[in-house]
Amino acid sequence: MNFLFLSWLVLGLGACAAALPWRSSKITAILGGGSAVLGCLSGLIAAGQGLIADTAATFSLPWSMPGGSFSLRLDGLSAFFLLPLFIVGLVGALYGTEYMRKEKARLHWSWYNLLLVSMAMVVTAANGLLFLFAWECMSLTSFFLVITEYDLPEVVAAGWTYLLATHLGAACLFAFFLTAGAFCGSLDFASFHLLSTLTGPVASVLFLLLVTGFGSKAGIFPFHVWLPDAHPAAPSHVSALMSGVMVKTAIYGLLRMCSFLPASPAWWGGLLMTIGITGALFGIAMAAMQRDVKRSLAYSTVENIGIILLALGFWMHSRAAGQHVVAALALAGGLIHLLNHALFKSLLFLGAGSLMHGSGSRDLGRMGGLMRRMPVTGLMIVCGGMAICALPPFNGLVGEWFIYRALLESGAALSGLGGFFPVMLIGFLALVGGLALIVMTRIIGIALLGVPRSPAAAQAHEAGWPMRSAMIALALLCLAGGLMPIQLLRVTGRAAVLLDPDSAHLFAGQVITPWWLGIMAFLLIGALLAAFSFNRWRQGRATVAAASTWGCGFAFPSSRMSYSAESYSELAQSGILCSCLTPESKDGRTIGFFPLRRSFVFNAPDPVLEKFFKPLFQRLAGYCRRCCRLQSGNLHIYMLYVFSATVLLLFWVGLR
Amino acid sequence: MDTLLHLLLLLVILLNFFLLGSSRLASCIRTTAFQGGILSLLPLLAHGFSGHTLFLASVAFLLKGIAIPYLLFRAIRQVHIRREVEPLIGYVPTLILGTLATAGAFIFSGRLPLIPEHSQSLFVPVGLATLATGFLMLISRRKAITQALGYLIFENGIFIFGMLLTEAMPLMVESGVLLDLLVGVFVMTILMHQINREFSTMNTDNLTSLKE
Amino acid sequence: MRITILQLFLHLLLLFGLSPLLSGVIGKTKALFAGRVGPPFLQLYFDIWKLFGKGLVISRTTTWIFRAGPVVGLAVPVLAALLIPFGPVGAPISFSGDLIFFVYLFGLSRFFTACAALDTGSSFEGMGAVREVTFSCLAEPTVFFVFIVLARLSGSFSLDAMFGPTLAASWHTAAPSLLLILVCLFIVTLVENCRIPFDDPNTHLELTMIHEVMVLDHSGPDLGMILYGAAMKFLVLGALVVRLFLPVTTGNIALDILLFIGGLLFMAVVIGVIESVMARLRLLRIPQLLVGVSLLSFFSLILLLR
Amino acid sequence: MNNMENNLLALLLLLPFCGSVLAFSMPSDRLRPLLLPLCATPHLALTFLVIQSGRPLTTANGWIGVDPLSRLILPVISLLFLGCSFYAVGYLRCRIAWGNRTFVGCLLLFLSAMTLATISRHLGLLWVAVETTTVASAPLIYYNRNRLSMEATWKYLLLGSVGIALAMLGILFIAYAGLAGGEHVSLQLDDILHGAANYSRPWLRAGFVFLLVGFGLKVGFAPLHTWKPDAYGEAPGLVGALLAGGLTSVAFLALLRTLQIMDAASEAVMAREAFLAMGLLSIAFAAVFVVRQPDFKRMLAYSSVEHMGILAIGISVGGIATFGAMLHLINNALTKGVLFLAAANIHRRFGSKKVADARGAISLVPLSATLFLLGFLAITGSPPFAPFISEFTILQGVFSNGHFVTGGLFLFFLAVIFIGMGSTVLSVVFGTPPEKTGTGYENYRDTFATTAVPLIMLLLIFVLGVYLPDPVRHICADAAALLEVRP
Repeated sequence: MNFLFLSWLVLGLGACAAALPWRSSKITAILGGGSAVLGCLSGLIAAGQGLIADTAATFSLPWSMPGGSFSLRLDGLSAFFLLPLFIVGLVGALYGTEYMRKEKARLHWSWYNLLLVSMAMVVTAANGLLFLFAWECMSLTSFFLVITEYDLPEVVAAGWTYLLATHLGAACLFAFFLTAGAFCGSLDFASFHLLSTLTGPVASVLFLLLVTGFGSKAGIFPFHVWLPDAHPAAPSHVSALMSGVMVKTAIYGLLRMCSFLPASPAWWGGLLMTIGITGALFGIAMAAMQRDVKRSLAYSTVENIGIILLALGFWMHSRAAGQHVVAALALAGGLIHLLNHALFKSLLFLGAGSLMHGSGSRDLGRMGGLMRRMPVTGLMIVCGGMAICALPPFNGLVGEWFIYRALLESGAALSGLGGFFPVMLIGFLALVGGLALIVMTRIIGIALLGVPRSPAAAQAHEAGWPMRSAMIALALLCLAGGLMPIQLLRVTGRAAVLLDPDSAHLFAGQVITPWWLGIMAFLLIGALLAAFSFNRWRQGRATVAAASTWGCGFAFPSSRMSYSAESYSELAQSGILCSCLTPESKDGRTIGFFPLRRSFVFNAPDPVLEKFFKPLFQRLAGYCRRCCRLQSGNLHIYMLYVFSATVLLLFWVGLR
Repeated sequence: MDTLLHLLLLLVILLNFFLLGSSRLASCIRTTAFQGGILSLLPLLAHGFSGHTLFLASVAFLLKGIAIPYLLFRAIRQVHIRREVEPLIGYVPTLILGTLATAGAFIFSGRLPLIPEHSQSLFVPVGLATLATGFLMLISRRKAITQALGYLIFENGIFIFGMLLTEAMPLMVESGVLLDLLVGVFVMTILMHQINREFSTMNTDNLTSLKE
Repeated sequence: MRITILQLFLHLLLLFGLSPLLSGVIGKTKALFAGRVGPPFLQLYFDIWKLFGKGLVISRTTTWIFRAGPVVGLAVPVLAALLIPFGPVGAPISFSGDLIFFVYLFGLSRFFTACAALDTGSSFEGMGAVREVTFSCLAEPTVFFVFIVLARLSGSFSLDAMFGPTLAASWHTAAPSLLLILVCLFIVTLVENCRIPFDDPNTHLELTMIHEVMVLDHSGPDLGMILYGAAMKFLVLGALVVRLFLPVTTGNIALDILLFIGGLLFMAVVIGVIESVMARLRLLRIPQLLVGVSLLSFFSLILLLR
Repeated sequence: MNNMENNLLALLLLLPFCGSVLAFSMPSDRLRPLLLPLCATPHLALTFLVIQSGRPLTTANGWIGVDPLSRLILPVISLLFLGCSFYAVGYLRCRIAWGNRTFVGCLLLFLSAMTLATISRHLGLLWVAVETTTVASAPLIYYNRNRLSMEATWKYLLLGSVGIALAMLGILFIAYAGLAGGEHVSLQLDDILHGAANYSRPWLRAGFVFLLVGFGLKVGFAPLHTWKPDAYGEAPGLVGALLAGGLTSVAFLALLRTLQIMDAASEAVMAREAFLAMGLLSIAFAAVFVVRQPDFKRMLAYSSVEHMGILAIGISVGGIATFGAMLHLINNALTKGVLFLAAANIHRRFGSKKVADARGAISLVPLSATLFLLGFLAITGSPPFAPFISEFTILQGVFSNGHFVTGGLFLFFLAVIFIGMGSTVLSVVFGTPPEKTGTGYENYRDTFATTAVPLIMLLLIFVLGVYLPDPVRHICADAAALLEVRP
């Protein structure tokens, strides 16, 4: 526990030091980034201790706030969530020292360090007021990070939607903690076990408050509208931290609070599953249609959160139905996917950031052929792509493997129409896996491979050593996760045991061990090496000649002839996806014999935001403005208000 | 003594109705001054001649009878308008509302239990009636001066009501009330002067630009 | 681990030896139908051998991914073959949940082939990559539904047990749904291996191709490895279809293997017949057909669940 | 009470009064603003001296006295006035052409009136003090001397006077209730509290209604708030801060005195229900009016209406919510100070209060824009700042007393207000600055004088938000104990 305080101390000092107006921004970067790296290191040690220790380390300090107490609790579940936080924080800090442009860097590092501190505090808080305090500090610091480049109007708009969504979510959390505090007498989590004695309907209302409150921060389907705007607006290592970790603190909150609520009825799990699978399908469908790389990755975060929610919902559902093996598999799958997603999504965001850093723009239409000029970044993005599509040697497959096994086991075991639901989920999950493949091959194929589409892409320069080393570290972690799935299961086991005590024996035993996955990953690498050596052996003697790509007789192939981002996903849109998701495209259809200059504009705004939330808020604002005529401006009416208020009060007092 | 008191109070109610009905500004101010004069006699009649009541009556007479009407007349002369423009809801409806308000005041004061020696006096109903009339003038009149007059009548209503409690109201607070009344009206007249200079008219219709 | 080294050797021998023969058989059947002599049975062996010896010409715009495509294309089917039983010869490796690994293994080869195609930067390869990735995305649910039905029948989640001895017994209990799955698996095999109704292997019109156009720019040993990998992939999926179609085991190992090889050749002839009878479907009809097939497999599961 | 405290209180009262007389008589416009800090600092020192002695102390005739409630509000007013006085020096220097005789004089008169109102133990005296604040603040609002500020002043004055007259009527009703109940008639708060048990019910209730409407008009509860947006919108930021932070607290103190009387007369339930109704109505009105508000100063006025509603709800629910309400009084005053002063700087830089004209303040007046943004986050209850703690405590009281519906409505309206204010604040702070307009405002820059005060206030709120020092907690606890309903 004291390593955690050490990390907070270092981060806090770093934040203050970086806030001071130093002469050269180099010092700020060193101070801020350095303190972030050191803080994360000591945080990692604390997380490690938390994972290894059997009993939870608690710390309590009387805090002068009414109803609040500065009490922390570092148990297996908190340590499990601290792990990705400090890994991604460390790597992000290293990356940020080079990525952050000079003039914007000053306050950036203080917000970054404070974000890390507040996220760590959210995960270890053991008192309702402290939890909300840290929760809102996390939202505020991330808001200030999102609007780092506040001179761009769309960045400010994204920041505003983000702040709005988190605040509405926080209102639901306020309601939850206050009701819980009212029932249990105090806001300490220790006294929240009284919640388990609640009757059905009240517990359900609390659960719904939890889902809306944490859902709006986790980017769960209907409340995800801020995510595709906010994450791309932030600097890349901050988007990595937000997508990889901050979204997971919401899942942590949901899990921690659900562990206090009474035994969940089946429909809770059902609700989470339906939201999860719709979110996954919606997220990945939208990800396939975005021109902006980071926006596409943000949508893929919505998809992965959907998958995690599907797994956790299925865990609740099958625990309520009494299938413990299936529940253990689903829980393991959910938590492992959560950890893996933190790693490979951060890798992808850092890669996208370095692409933007090198080629100067986030638009896929202006990238192309960056692999030749940025080999390391290219390789890292390919590794990240393989991990996110759950392709074998990487860690993405481990989480999905557990989820599939849970669905399969329950699909095979349930008789009658009960088995219908998990099987349908398997079908959808497979569809999502296929679409993920489309998204990643699109990003890699259009951005990295092929012919550069703009002069800036032609002169793209490779990232410096900090950015490269950050990405390499994450890629190695992903590969290690894929090759040694046992370690992943052991780490998640610590957290899962706390959430689902009666599945403890399963996590220890051999029933759900992914041992073979590791072996197959090694075998795959062996087979690849063998095939590669065979290829080199056969090619060794023959000469390698380079020529232009075979263009079926075209003499001068240009970059405009290769597939573009829109055309890549066009077949998927028309073939698979439903019409409500099709993006707006003002196509430049040529009419007449001598068409003038035509342009083709294509953008895919979020349909939920455009078709539901924006009209709703506009209409509400319209009503409010109409009611404002009460303030009509002439004094007589105001006098009438006073007079009628007096008379009304007199009558009311008279009646009582 | 009581009959004279009742007569004076009934006179006050009649003056109220006259104020509600009349449209000429000068006569309104004179009526208010006259009403102020009557009110300043009340403490002497109600509680006999003692140092306290004498001083109170003289200060009230000085302020309500002379000082404030002089200020208002000066304001009128600078603005040289004579006639109140048609009130928001017309003269007849104002009068009807005035009678309704007075009836309401009497009903309301009927429900309030009075101590034996006050049970016969009409102080409470007349006070409330004058108060309601003042409120009505504030609501319905357009000219700033008539609104100030309405505020004055409103204060008169409270002053009548204050008569019941002369021994409770120490001297200092009584004079404080009157002093504040004077300063309030004084500031109002300065403002009316500014309004007139700014808008070159005294009615408050164009004072509605501040709205949502 | 009842597998002995002999069985592993036999397994690999079948994989490496037999796979090119199938396309030879298909070629011969189509020639028979068209009334011409057609290429010899061992044509693919000669092609692959020739290609391994030839020089290499690669495009200037390509990167290491272009060279990685063929490597993955060859390694993945070999590893996939280790997971499934070839007739009586049990799978060398089998563990609970290996079907998921099997499906995502093919996802890996699809990923690299598509990226290798896009690497050349030409519009034809791009077209092929888009079609390959989109249609396979529709085929995956079908594969999973097929495996669920078999898992439900065999009670275990490893491919070896699913296609193992219990298959014969389950033909009696759930014949209709097994028949449906057989059809679905057969269609998936056609889609994955670019056979006629979905893709034309030896057409020259780039606009109509899916798999062929992706490997347009490869040459020399790379092209050889791709052709050999494609043949092995065809053998792997074919083995599943044949195992499903001929679950009978006579106890004598040699006879079973011969029966299995006969089944494979018969399947090749059937495909040859289909290719000569049908023409390639219009490109827009393929997604509809694939969705139909996945619904069919889903329906077969409902038949089972009833 | 020995005579040392006696003359301390007297000094506390006379200091600002003499200052105001001096201000009116002093000739030079340049020196006069210095009077403000010269009076404010000793006033704050005296306040701390007065509230040092823990036990409630009253003068011989019992008219002036310090009890836990005034011990809470006096330092708030004094601190706010001190901040505003330092700000005023900088402000008046850059508006030297307008002359500041009435402005400085009335400011000091305003302070003395507020002090008198806080420490008066006699209802009549309290009434006179509140009336003086109304009359003293009228010229302050009229400082800009344009048509709009004149209209705002006229409305403020008329509505204020009517309100005060109603309050006077209420006091007379309360006195007569004593008379009708057979008690010795007196307007001394202690006597009323002592004898309230057998006051006659109808008089008492009617008196409560008139007092609630009278002082409610000064506080700005919902149906009676119509003067607030005009007055705060047109007054200079400095005066807005004093009105929103100081005057509302004093008027709310008057309402708390009324509540004390009603508690003593065991009429607490009815009184608290009236407060709850007014509170909810205020938040509802504020929520409706703050959405798409084109003028950011009027938006701050509606935020003041909202926070008065929150105080009313806190008081009405009782329990820990009363403690939260007391704490919220302090936080609200300081945060309003920050917001109004920052808004004044932005208004001065852009020369207009319209959100359409005032855009992109962060690049023109960076420090004031940041203060404005952080003030907005503080006032809407975001954690590192104190209003989060007090609002959360009030909510804790509301939820633990089972008012789930009220709590739900409270949270909903708070969210709507956050949305309404947020879009205005963000477009003011982060929009794209308008191109060079001809007005002479471009040369205005953020100087130390104009931004130091709001910055210190913000730091104060931040400290209060993170750690609540014990003396503050004791003051709030004693004040809350005073209002506890004795069963």
